Amino acid sequence: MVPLLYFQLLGAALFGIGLYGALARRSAVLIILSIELMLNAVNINLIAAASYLNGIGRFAAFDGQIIAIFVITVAAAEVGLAFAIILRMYRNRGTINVDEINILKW
Amino acid sequence: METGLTTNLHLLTPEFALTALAFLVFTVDLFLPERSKEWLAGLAAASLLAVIAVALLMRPDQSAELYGGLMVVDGFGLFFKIFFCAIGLGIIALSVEYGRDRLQHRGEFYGLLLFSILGMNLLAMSRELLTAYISLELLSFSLYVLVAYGLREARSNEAGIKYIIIGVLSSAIMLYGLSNIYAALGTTYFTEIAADLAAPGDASPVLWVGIALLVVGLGFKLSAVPFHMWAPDAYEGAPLPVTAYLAIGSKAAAFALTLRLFAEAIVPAAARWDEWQLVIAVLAAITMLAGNLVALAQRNLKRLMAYSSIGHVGYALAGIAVLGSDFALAAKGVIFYLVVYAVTNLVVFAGITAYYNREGKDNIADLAGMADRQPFVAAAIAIGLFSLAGLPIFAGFTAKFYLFAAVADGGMLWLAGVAIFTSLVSLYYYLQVMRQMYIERPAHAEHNVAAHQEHAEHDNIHQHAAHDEPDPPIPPLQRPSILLTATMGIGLLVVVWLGIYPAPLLTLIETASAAILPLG
Amino acid sequence: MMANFDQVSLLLLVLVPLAGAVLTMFLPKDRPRDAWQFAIFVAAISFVISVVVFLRYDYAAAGVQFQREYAWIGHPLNISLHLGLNGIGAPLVLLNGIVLLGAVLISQTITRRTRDFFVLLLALGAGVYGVFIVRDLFFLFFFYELAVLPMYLLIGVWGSSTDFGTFLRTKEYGAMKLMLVLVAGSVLIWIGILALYVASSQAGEPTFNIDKLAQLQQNGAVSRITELWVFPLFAVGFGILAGLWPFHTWSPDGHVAAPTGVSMLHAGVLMKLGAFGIIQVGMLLTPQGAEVWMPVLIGLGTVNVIYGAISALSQNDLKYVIGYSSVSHMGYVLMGIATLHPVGLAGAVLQMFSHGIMTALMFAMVGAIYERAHIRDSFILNGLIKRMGTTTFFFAIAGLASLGLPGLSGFIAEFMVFTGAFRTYLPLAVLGVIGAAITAVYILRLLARSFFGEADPQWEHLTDASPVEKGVGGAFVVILIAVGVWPAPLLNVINTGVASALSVF
Amino acid sequence: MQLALFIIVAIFTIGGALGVVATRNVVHAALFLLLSLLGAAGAYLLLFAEFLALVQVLIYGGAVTIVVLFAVMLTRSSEYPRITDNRQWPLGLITALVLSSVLGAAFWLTPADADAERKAPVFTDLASSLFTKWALPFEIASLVLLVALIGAIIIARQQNVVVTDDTSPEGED
Amino acid sequence: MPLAFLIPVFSFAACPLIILFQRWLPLRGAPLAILAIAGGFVVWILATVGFLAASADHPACDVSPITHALTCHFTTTWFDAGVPSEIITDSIHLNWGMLIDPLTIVLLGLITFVALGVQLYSLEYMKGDPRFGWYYAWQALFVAAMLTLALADNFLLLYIAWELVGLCSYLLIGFWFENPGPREAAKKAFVVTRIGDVGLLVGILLLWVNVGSFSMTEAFAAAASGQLSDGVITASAILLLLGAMGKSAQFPFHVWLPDAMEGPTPVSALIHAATMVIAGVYLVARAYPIFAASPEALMVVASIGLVTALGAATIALVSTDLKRILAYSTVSHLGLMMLSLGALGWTAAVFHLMAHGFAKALLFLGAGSVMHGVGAHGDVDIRRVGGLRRAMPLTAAAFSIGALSLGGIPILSGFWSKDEILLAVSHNLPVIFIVLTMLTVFLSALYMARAMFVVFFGTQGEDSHHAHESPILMTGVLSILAVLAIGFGWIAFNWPGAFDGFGTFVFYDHAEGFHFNVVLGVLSILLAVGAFALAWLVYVRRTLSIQSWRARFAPVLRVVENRYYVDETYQWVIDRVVLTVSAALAFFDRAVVNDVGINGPADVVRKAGIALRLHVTGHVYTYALVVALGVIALAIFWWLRSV
Repeated sequence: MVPLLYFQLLGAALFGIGLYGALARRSAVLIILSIELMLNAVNINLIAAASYLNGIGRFAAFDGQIIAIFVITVAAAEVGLAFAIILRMYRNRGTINVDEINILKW
Repeated sequence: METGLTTNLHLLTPEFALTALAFLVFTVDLFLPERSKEWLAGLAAASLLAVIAVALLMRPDQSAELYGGLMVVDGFGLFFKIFFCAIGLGIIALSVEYGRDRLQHRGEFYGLLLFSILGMNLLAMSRELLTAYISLELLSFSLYVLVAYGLREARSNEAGIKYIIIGVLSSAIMLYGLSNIYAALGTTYFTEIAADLAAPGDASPVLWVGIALLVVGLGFKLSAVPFHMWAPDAYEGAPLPVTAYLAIGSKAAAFALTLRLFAEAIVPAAARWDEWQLVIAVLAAITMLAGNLVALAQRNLKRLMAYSSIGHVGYALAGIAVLGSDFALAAKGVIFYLVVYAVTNLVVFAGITAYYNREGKDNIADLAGMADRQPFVAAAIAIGLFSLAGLPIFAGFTAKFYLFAAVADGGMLWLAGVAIFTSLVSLYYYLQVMRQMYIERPAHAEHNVAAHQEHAEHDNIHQHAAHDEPDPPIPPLQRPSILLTATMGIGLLVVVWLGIYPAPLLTLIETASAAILPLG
Repeated sequence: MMANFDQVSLLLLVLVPLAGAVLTMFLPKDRPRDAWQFAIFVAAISFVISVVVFLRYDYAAAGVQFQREYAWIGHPLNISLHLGLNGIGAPLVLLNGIVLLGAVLISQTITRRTRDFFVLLLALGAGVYGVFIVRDLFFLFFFYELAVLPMYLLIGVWGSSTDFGTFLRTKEYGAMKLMLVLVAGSVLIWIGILALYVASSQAGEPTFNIDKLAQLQQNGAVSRITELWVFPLFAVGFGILAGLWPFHTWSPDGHVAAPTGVSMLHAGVLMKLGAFGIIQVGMLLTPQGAEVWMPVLIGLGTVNVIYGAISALSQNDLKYVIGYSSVSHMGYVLMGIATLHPVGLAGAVLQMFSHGIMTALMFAMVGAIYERAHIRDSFILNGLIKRMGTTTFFFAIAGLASLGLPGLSGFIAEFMVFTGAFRTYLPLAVLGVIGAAITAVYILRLLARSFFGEADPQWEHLTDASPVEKGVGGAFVVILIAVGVWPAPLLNVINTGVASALSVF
Repeated sequence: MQLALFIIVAIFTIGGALGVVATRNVVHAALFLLLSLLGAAGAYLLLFAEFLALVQVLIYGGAVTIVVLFAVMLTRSSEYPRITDNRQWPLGLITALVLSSVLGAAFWLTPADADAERKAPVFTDLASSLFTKWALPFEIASLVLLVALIGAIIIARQQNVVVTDDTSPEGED
Repeated sequence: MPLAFLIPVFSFAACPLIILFQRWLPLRGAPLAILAIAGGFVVWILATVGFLAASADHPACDVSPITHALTCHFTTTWFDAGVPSEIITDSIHLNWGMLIDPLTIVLLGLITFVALGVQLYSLEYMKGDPRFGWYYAWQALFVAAMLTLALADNFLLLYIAWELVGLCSYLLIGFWFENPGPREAAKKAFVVTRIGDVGLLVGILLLWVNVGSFSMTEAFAAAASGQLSDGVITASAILLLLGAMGKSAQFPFHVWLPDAMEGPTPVSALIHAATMVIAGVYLVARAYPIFAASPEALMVVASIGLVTALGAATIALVSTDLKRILAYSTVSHLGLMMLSLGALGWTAAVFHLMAHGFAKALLFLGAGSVMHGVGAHGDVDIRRVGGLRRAMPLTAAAFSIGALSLGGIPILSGFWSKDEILLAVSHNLPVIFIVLTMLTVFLSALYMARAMFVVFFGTQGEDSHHAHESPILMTGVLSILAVLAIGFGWIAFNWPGAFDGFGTFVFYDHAEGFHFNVVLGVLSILLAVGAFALAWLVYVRRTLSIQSWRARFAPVLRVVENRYYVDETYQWVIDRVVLTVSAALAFFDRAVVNDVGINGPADVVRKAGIALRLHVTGHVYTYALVVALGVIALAIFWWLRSV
């Protein structure tokens, strides 16, 4: 019997790892990938709650799963748009290293 | 749940219309030759006017739920709808000349603008977290694109990258918060959240953390410190009209969401649970402080305006912090402040755009001698800045006074004190801009002055009065475009009018805030 | 007809210069003389109104007169444009009418961006009128800030920098400092106002109305603790504008950098706003705090007197001498206020009036000299009386008034301040009298050094005051003497104001 | 049994994620991401959310990973193996650890609901919920996708651009 | 008698009229001033007649319970300051008022008479001066203020007039302001007297605090009735004395008076000999009820008077400038008056005030005549003129009468008044006082004799070859004054049937008839005559040489010739202390109060901004990190607060 907590902890861990990636990586692409991990953590959280708690209290109709669908959609769109901008950056400046993307500062 | 799905969809007419018109813009764009793209601006403006017209026909004193409570059409939403559309009109006015000279894909530009306004409108009506989130994303996505719209400019690309990375990160955090709230309560409806919060019983840590994460997401959108760091970069890098849009529109939309979220989800539980007030107050305080202090050290005008807007966000947040005590007063204060802030900033940005269109420069030092070269624009910027600094007879003074009185009345006099002090700080950097425009002379006029000073050198003490100096010839700039002049002119009238007689607007705001007045 | 006029007179007092400022904006840009003449027209109207208002103020009836209330923002802030004039405001309204007209006339020498100059100057005048005639804290603050607002540009654009050899005091610095320090003062005021509003709100009658707040205070709605910390906010906040030590340094630098007309108006009238605020807001609304803090205030006032006078002693620049002398003289005003004594307070108000005229006259005359000699160093200027006899005469009269010569207005005022202070804080009063003696030293030194004596050939080209300057100077001299000889008309009005101001204690 | 499956899924998910944030090679990172996403899909299956698992595999595993790989190739970032971590990675590590501990602790400390047991949704219910109750967000989401699409096209479209690298005139002060 | 207020009003009116219309008036308006003062003189006569005829049943008059002299009082409201509130009851009600008593009467007479003479005299003396009109304007203003001073019935009015005469003194000393001498002297006069005035004002206010009124009579009544504590009485007396010392050039405030001789000589005669400088003595005399209530204060008055009298006499003896000799002589005699007041010799002091006033005016005008005659406009070095009696017989005669009178030669007025003083001193003060007073009397006669003999007798001086007698207007004035210098003293006697003597008219507390102490009288006659004889031997006959004396006392002489270094001390204090402090304070103001106190916080804020902006590093991962930290902070804070 796997309790809900395990899934939630899995989500939290995934979120943390994603966050680490977002904080530590140098490549803009990898940062975006890391954030995708965080979004996955959200999904796990949502789906787990929906699955375990449906019918209890206000939980109804597996809304969590529906929300997860939206999250996935938006995440995909985000990836697409982010990569478009990164690509433009690469064409203009020849780099996607966020260390070098710092004309704008202070 | 399914009842009422189709019964009152007509209430969403403005949104449907806006969607359709946005598509129309995209479509027309395909057929218009490059030199005629300005028509799209007209089309977009006409769309916004139409939406305003439709919205004006609707009853602000009634409230109707749509889609089983995902959305509500009420006075608050209507007010903000009109407000956002008006902002959109202003931004279009700012964009026409700038876009013609400096942007590609103007058709899509206006289309995206309309979509983002649609997102804002929906945001103001949302009553449920997911809907709010998706609306917010509609706005954000448009903004990501618009910020990066200066395709050939390295600064614009960089702004886009930073904006989207931090934006996506924040949305991930916000979604996690949403998931936590869902996991704790099983619902994402504002009113149900409020009901659960107010209900007696042990609070679960998951919920608190969830709400905290949600606030972080809002904080990003509001650019509240410490979630503000993208803002200066995005403002500086973005094309000028987009900067203005970020400063005005995106902030206003985020506050609309914040107001409704707090009003409907959190304030009703304030009696049982009020520590959020302190959290928001602290956020507000550090936002004002950081924004205004860092602004002191800026040399780029757009960046300065970014930090300045962060400071202003701090003031408005202070109003949010006291929503729990006298809701009507605080909400009115915040909304009034937002309107005034928007109008004033529009004037300032119109001025900056007018100058940029001619000179192509946006550093503060580049404004030197502006008062001689574009007197009206300089005056408009000056009045705008005075208003932002909170000096009478301009709207900024009245709005700040109203808001800070509300903050003080809400039991946070210390916060009002910090706000007032940081207003003083802000005056310093606004005056620096003023100094460049009115007192300093442009670099190429400098040698005349230097020669004059040398001439006076033989006295052991000499004073060089302004009136002694022969005016070095400074070529006046070509007049700003009519659209910009009109924007500034109308904006200034509003700024002065609101500064002298804000009562009518306050009546409107009264209606808007009454719609979200928590009953509890 | 006059009764009807009374209904609107106060409103007109603000609206006339404000409308004048707006209309001036639409004058043609390239005709500076038109702008000047129009500004004279506006200032003259407002002067006439101020005289009429002063004369129509019925001191026998006392209290707040010509009251009108225009609703502005409703519940819960309950702000209304509540106009009303009391015995303290009335002479100051008159003062502003006089000095504004004088300043506009003197500003004939402004040739650069003349139109903009008068727009700002008239706006400044409107703000000052406003402060003196409103009975609502919001609007008091509104007009207070309005009066500060134009200063930056007025000094920055039309001012002058001073080179001390070892360091430079630029007009930009002067303007910025003046603006920031004054607004820093208004930060404190603002907080104080909000604190009072909160108190009234907690008492169930949220209001910004001064009279209602005073009533609430009398009913005990404001706690003693609140008053204890709010009064210093008002005292320092308004005090900054009144040149309170150690926040006075904006005053010499600012006044020196400012163009003549602005110096006149600012030193002559604006500094009085601060003192007026302390009386009208600080003392009236937080009397318990005032009573506790007054020893400190009178101490600082005394420091002002002595410190300003001694600092003036070693200044070489004519305008700096006047600047520090203003600091010193405003010290008397602060002392008089802090006595909380009818005579001392009346003396303070009279000193405001007297100092306003006197310092405006001095700035006008120094401006006339600077206009011609392009220098203000008292070591380089000499024998001015030869070429600029009338200017010297007027300056000397103003100087004598400032050193407290009987027969001129300054004496009566200082004397009354001393009287009040003797009753309450005797040792400090003695110091104040000594300060007056020091004033004599620097004024006489200045007169001897720069005005009397044999003129250098380099000053052969100087010409005496223009007819306009003579007219303004002569009028001011007449006022100085008239008030000095027969102060009763002013004092009758002031006494009633002072009596009501002290009735809360 | 369930637990074992969960552990496997967790190892996939976490391991993949660690791979994404640890590898020096961008292409590898993309593949690790795929691994992690598939692990997550496995977790969805364990939660009886088959539809979500499907969506996850199709959209993420397919579309997103492919987009990533395109991006990697177009930006030739695979040629930069040195692109690994920036200087603040230790701080990032601590921060991430603390944050996930806080999140985890919040779950840990929240009392579990005794009735909690996994339930499987009925597909049709899910669908009808999506298109009735959630119709509005659905419509808005479509607009979001549209905006992303248009934006991506505008921004990424190849042009003969002259880059004005107007390096910030801010100066190095 | 109520018309007495007209006495100053004429002159007050004349001043602005002359200033404004001098360009169009004949003689630049001088006749206006003279007419005004002549009018004042006429009114004075009328008022005096009225006063002499009045008695205690006159509605405005009463016999003062303190001075026991007939005192008349006329007031009108000037202004009110402050309205009493319920808690604080005091306010001030100010009057323009006249207090007419014998002291006022005689003083008004002196002022109007001498002023009239001086103004007539000035017609000639100042002829051709480019600022002739201004001269008369200031003269008129001065006279008006001086008369007001004498008439004032309250301290405030007195103070006002007091300051105004100071102003006129300033203007008239510095009349030739082109030259540095007059300019500096004027400034010095104003500033030094102003220092004394601080004391005066403080004293007045101190009285007000304790009496509650500025009225003199009320103050006196309070002092006499013991309503005031001794401390207050002494303090206010000393403070009033400070003012008196400044005006009457008492040590250590005497330094301005000799310098004031830079002004036109008629000014010296009027202001710095006969009228303004006696204001201090007048003040002490007027406020005598206060002084009388405090023996300590009286002792101080006497001591100051004595020190001044003796010191100034010694300096006068060694000065070489004619006007300076006269100036120090004035200082010395003012000291004698003070001494007399301190010795309860009130009548003697007033009497000497009058006698000295006429005589000294005469001497100054005589000196002016000399200067006019030899064509000097600044200093007259007595070593360079001499034997003028042939060229200027009338002047010589007049001057000699004045000198003899002040020197204390019997039957001339100075003798009688001085004698009264000696009497008072010997009666009421320790013996050292009378000894030193005698010495002063001797010195006084000696320097007068020296000046008289050197200038008019003896050998022809190098500057006096072209000397000529002054015009009739000047000599006429001299003659009239000379008559007074001779005869004024005689009013001290008891003239049976006509007049009971000065002491029965002008007195404090009790009338006293004429009395004469034979011992003192003989002693003073011997001293005076001896002094004149000595001077005659030394300066005219030259049978006695003073060279050996000069050599023997060279160090002392140097000290005296340098006027005891008082001026140097002042100069040092001003240069080294005041100006240094002032410069230091100005620097402190700029560098500390402004640059640190005001700029400092602003700089801190600005620097904070500059430092803070570095947090926006430009690296997106920093932004993300800060967001994450914010998340943690917010989450933990929120959580902890909620538990």
